[in-house]
Amino acid sequence: MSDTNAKITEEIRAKARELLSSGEIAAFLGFTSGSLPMTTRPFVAKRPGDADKLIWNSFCVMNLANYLPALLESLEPPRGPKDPPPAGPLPKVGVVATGCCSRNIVVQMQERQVDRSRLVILGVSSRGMVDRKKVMAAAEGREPLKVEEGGHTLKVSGRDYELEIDRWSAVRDNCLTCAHNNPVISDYLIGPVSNRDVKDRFAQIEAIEAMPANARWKWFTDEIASCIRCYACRNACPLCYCPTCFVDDSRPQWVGKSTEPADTALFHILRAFHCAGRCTDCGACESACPMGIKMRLFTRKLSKDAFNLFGAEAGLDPQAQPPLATYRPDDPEEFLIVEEKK
Amino acid sequence: MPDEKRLDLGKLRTKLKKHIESAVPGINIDYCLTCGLCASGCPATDIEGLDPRKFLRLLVLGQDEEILKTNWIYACTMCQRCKYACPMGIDVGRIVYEIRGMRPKEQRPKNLQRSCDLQKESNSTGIPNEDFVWVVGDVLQEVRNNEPGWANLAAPIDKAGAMYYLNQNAKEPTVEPEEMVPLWKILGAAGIDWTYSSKWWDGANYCLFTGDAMDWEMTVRRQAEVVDGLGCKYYINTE
Amino acid sequence: MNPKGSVLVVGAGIAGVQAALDLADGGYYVHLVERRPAIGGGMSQLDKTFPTNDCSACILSPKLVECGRHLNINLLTLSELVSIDGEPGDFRAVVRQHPRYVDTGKCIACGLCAEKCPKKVKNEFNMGLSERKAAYLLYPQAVPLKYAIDSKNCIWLNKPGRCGACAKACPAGAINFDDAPKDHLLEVGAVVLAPGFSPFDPSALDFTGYGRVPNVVTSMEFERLLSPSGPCLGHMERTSDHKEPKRIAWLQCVGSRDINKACHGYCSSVCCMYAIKQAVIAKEHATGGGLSAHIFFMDMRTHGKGFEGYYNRAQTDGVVFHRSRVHSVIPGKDDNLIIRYADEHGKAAEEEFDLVVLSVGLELNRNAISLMDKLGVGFDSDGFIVTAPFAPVSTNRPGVFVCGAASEPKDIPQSVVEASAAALEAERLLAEARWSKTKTKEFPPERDVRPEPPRIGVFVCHCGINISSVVDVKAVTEYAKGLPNVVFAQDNLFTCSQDTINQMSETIRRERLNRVVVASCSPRTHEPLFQETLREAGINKYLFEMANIRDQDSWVHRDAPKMATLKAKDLVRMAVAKVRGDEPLPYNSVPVTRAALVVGAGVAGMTAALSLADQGFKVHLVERKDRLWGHARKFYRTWQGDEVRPYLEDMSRAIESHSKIELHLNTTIEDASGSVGQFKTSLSDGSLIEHGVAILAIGGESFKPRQGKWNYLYGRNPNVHTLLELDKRFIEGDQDLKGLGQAVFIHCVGSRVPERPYCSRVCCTHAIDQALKLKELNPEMDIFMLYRDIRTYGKRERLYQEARGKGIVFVRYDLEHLPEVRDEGGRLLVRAHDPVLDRYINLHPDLLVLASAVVPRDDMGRLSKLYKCAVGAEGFLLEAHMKLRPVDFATEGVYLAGLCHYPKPIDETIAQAKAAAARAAIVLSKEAVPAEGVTAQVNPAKCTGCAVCTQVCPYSAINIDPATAKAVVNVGLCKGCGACVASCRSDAASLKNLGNEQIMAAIEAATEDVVIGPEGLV
Amino acid sequence: MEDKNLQSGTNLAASPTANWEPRIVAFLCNWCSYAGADLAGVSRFQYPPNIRIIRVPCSGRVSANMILDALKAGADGVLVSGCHPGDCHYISGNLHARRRFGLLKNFLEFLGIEPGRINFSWVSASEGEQFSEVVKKVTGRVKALGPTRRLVKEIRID
Amino acid sequence: MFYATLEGLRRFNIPHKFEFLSIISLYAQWIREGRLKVDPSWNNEGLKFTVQDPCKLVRQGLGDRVADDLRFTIKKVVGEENFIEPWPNRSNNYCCGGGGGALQSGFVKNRRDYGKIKFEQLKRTGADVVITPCHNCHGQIMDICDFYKGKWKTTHLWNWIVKALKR
Repeated sequence: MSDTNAKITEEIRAKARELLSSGEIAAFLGFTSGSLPMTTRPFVAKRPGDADKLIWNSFCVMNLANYLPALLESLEPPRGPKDPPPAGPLPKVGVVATGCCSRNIVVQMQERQVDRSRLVILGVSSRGMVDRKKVMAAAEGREPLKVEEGGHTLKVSGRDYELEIDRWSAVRDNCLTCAHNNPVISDYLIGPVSNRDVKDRFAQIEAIEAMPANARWKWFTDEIASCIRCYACRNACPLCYCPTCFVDDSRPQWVGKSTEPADTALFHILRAFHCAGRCTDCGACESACPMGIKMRLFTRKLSKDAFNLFGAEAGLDPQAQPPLATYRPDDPEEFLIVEEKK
Repeated sequence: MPDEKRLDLGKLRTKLKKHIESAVPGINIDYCLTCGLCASGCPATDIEGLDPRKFLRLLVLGQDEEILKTNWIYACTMCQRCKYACPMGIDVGRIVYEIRGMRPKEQRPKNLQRSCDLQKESNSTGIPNEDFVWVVGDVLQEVRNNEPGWANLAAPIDKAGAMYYLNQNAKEPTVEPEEMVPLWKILGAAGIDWTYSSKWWDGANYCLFTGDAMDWEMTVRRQAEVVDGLGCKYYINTE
Repeated sequence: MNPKGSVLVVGAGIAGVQAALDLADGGYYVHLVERRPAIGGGMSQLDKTFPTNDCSACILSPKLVECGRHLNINLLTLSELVSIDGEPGDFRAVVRQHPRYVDTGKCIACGLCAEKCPKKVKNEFNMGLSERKAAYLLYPQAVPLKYAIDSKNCIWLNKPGRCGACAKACPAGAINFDDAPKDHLLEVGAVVLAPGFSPFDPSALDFTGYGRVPNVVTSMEFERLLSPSGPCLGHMERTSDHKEPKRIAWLQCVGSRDINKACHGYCSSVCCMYAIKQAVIAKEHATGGGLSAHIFFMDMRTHGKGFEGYYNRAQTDGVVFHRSRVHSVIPGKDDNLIIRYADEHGKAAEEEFDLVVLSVGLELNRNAISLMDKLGVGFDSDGFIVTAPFAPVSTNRPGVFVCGAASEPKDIPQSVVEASAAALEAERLLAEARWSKTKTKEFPPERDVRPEPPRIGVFVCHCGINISSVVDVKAVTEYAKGLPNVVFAQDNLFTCSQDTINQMSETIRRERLNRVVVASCSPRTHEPLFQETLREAGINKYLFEMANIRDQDSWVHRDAPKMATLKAKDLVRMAVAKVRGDEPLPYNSVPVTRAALVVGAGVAGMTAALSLADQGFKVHLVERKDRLWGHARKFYRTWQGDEVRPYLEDMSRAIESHSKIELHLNTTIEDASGSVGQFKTSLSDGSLIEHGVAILAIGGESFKPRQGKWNYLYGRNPNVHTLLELDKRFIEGDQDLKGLGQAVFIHCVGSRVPERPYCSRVCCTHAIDQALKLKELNPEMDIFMLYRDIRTYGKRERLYQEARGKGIVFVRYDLEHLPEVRDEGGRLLVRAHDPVLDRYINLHPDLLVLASAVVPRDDMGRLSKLYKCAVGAEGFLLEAHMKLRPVDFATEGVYLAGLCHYPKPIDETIAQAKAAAARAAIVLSKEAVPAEGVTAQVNPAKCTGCAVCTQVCPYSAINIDPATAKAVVNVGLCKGCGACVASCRSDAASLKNLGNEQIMAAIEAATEDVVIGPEGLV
Repeated sequence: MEDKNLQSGTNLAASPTANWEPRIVAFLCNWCSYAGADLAGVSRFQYPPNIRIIRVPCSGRVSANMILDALKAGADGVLVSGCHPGDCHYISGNLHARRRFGLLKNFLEFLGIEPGRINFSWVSASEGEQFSEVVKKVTGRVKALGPTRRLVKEIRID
Repeated sequence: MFYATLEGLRRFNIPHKFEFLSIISLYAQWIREGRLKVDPSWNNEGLKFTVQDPCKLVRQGLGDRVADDLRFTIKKVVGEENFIEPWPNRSNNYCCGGGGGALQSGFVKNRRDYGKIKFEQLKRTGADVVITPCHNCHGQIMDICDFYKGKWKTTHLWNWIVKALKR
């Protein structure tokens, strides 16, 4: 456990214990260690004592914002759909939030899914989370039993091997190109402020754009060919909170349920399109995908266009309107037939 | 660059404009919109630094001495092309005529004034009337003798009772008498009963151009008396 | 006497049509008389309109179609008023309808008569630049869409028995050569005259070269050259050799402000703006290499709302403005034209153009002159109908009103305002007879079809041979029979003719159909007609779809009959798929509280209040100050010379004594809620008012140039006044004004400047009127006016000419040569620059008057937000449509008038206030107002409350219910545009009868027969 | 029923683009482009018979789902046409749609859908000829691309 | 100068029993009446003619009517196809710069600057002969033709009438 992680873990635990015992919050949402190496689990601490289970390391890849709405609702007294909203202040919740997680909270605020006054946000600036699959690749398939974090290294040890790899080479793709490491909103700031500036954030996308159309189509179909339609990506994403997702809908049935290539393609296209201008590139979908599909590139392309065409970046300002919910008189029109020929 | 001489219009004195307005009722100089139409249509634009619009503007802003002094009034030929299309129908030519008339005779262009003075005596080139009669006779004789078919060409002078009276520009008998012949032939061919007059026969009228109303009136009155004296029914103004 | 509830409107240009619609919607039966075979007047000939660059057809046709189909408008085309007598409330008018020689009941506008007609004639709609036949349709989107035969040129009508090609060709047998003139005796309560204008004919002005030199056209001709329905289909060719012009010159004031050969001393108000518009649009039309546009003018008069911005944009777009009028246009090489002009410093220059457009002015419509004698209506020396002071739409004959260009040259927004004002005057006269002459349609009770399985009837139309000449209608009908749920299919020769309509109604009842598809022409023109047929057959009108197999199939695929038939089958299949999902929709309506709220008691507010109260409607007049009159209190007299104060006194007496007006002084608006018909407004005096409509007449303020570039020592030297401060001295009859030696006025103080880029429209006229008043007091006084453009538009030009005539000197300045004002020992020194002589001049005025801007009131934003109305860029209220809805807001039921809309003189404020009252009366005169049937609906189970829909809805018709945190639709406000449906990720929002399932069904049907190759996804 | 292949879309025998006729689904806004299509009819501007027009109240009503559904159903090309910015009958419908279409077209082409499959245009009520030009242009481009392969759901092999 | 006498009689209301005419109107009248027979066939190699509408005769005198008579006569004399219309023309014509005493006033540079426009106008017609039915126009146009190196001959109308005269 690198010392910075330890210090942060300690501070989180202390803060959580303090907030829980003072009764300011009814629950604290953070991470606890997972059952396998390099994994963590979202964890809700309800009693001051539970705070000791909270941990902080380079594997906190899930986006805690995804669990906030359900957690907040679970603390409210039960009421029917027709009953009036309960009177008086509702119980508050504490949550640990990195840069992308805090931006997702802002998106949830914009979309009225979460009430800011019921949150106590512990901002932690992320040093870039590690991608388990990259470490496994470095270990050339040998199963890692234990992984310890040094300052800038990862000590991986398996049954009959031990190797040390540079931490930065195993960091997830999205964290490599992250421009908002520090939380955009928070009540308390924990740990050092990071100032990684990043050049050509959309390099990956530009690489694909440079490929000829047929090659791009082959890349896309190959990428989603292995999709088993388990919807882990959808369930890990804080933006997907529709009661009936368009995939599950039968009236109208936009997309078939089978893994027929067209249906799968349509699922991925529409899921990504629904995140246009809202996705904070937190990488939870890719981390959750059992088949290792790089679907983050789809949303990344949309974020690039939303930024270049409309100057919009998701979740930076609670008052801002999402790009597809507003317009400017001088929005670009290159997509028009007439325009194209110029 | 605006010339440094600043116009002080603390008290707007437009004596000259008032004078012209009384002399020419309905000239409505003030109606000028400074729209520049006259300046666009006038060949005298940008000569002597003036054009019809600036000329009117000087009047309206009371710059009387500059108007009285400028030689632009002689660049403008009083052709009234400006009045023809001006939205307010302002006759700049008529104003130029008034200003020309206000110039003392000795300050008027020498040659022009002399032509008018000669005109008032007999004709604008000053040749004696007898010479005119003689030249006509001489040229007529020559044509009768040398040009076949024109033996009985006529160029009557002072023929009382003729139907048409014809005036004659003084330049031709003086400088190029043969230029008179073609019109005689035409009148002859058409069998027209016409006559010159030996007195006040000159068709030109430089007294109009000097701006001197009295001289102009006198020359026209003399011609009218001559034509009525001869009893002609029509007075033809030559080319 | 009991007044008659009907009105005669003479002339069906935009003014006549607007007056007719307002009157008919307001409860009066209208006889609309139009000389030409179709309505639309001058505006229908325009390509685009300023300042919005809307295409004229797009914004005009909906109003014409509505007018052509209106139950309470009796449209009499090819007609003219023969005689009229009687007195207000009870006129007897004789209208002669000239023969059309085409039976409008039968004609289906297929155009075969014109195709076959051999006689070619100059097309006057296209200003003679193209030809039409003796049998003709005035213009492609004409209303009524019926052909006519021009008796002057028709061969048969001149020599019976010869030709008759049209009669042979007409599939509907509509040609009737024995058609004769018919006289109609109409009993009406009031008359509204809207005969419109005729463009000035410049043939008499030989120096313009018009009619003598090629490629010199009038602006109206150029408008046709630009128009897509014009002679060259919008490709902007010049008349001599049809080449695309590269350099065009516009000459302004041709036939206006010209007392020499044109004998029109007035300004025609619109030519500067339409010249700029034509230049901008022509530049858009130019293909490669662009277009060089030059405008030669003397004063650039862009004095309307949005006009100055339009002028500035044109300059940045590269339109070249030459401040010099042009003497002559002379021909150059190969049909080009040479223009010699002197710039302002007197330098002469010559430029060659390949087209010259003469911006001709406006005259009273030549045909209207005889009309005026019949009515005994006076007209002035300029030939325009005379109106009374403070009554801009009343003529000298009681009961006869006038609107549009006939009383003074004016632009379309002002004509539309006057049209509504004229409607108001008629309504005020005939208030008791409202709804007495109007007809209402009765429909049988509706059968509930929901429990029934779909029983679809398909009616496929031949449209004479328009469809059947290309599409195998029989095969399509046969095919339709085979479609699921289709229980009846039949083809008809003319589905829209009266007999087939009745037959269809019969079939629906006999076959117990509960959904109908008609495969024929465009739903845009015929859907309302067939929907009414469904209502007459006792089923809900929304259970109906159309397949457009004429305009979008047979007419456009003439040489591919097989593919066109296949397409027709697909279109029918798509319509059936869509109609299957249709459900009956309620005919929503909103109850109306029969009271009005008027905010602001200036001239606009008082006029609007009186206009409504005189018709018996309850009015709440709210004024923040403790007295009436508003801004006009400070005014001395109108430009026509009538003192304002007496008029204000009469009006306030009428208000204070009016039983229907409840006055709330010292009161402001705290909060407002609701929508058209049921507004609730709480006032600062604690009272809560329920009202159906609201008129915002908040007024404006005069700009006080306390500091900055426009100060000119205002507030620091006692002899420096604003216009209103000088008016105050006039009102008080201040005698020492007589002793002034010299007075100087400075125009555009604070207007037309970067921080306030608009023209305040009123100050030129006001300043010149004051200068004339000073000359009245002391004819020897020197008066100088320092101006940028004198904008005494319309008949106000007479004042400008009178002022010049009295020796008042006008000196132009621009932003680079601002006048400087200094105080030299108490005496004012003004340094100006005369551009003509290019010399500086010193003035020593005893009085300096600043014509300062009119600015919006600062709390305008707050008030407009309360009623969900918008504020424009320059801080004035933003109306629904600058051109055709100048007194409405986008939000229904809220109207505006006066300075809060834009600076305007008193007579235009009065007209706009009456217009707002007329528009409001349409709502107030009804128990309930119909609301849109096809509206959005939200499935709460699927709604996440993310509120994206509320942000995209342009009418704030969908909001989050605080109790359930779900979106809810306000049916009264929803217009059915579907923006919320498309933006909703969770398919919670849907559009009735246009939901996602139905769209998918249509897509499915559209691609059903497409066979996918075996390779599938490659 | 006539021979299915000849009468309907893809003709299997011949090479894909020989006399194969593409099927194009068009969403036209009622107030401007649909009216422009009508004017093209009134003025008899001919254009290829491949488009199937679905009338929508506003271009703002057309969602990404509908365009993708058309491709899935086998449309070889999609055209969406609405009012010019500023002309929209519902004030801002086309302005919101403009952003949605911009993102969608870039995204689909990023994924490899051939440019020209989906097309967007603004056509006003008085631009009859322009409408026919747009249809000719779209039909030509789709014909050049050949029958749709990508994203089409190929369950219905008859 | 036509205008001088016409306006003089009017302005000073000088009593006179005669009717004041221009020879130009009479040419046309006599040709129409057949008293003056002219035949343009002499102009077989197509000599091109144009005309100067004198201000004092046309704009300030009898207006477009006399300008039309002038053209009628010239066309009858030189052949319709050999006449080229100058622009501007008739009552709207440019002044040649000779009238108003300009020839006599001695401001030669001004007069020639003034005449530049007239020279351009006449040059544009490309005519070989400019007919000037007025002495001042004749003097001025001949001068500017030399000064600005024009290629046309400047003549009165009567020379050509005589040329085309049929006895």
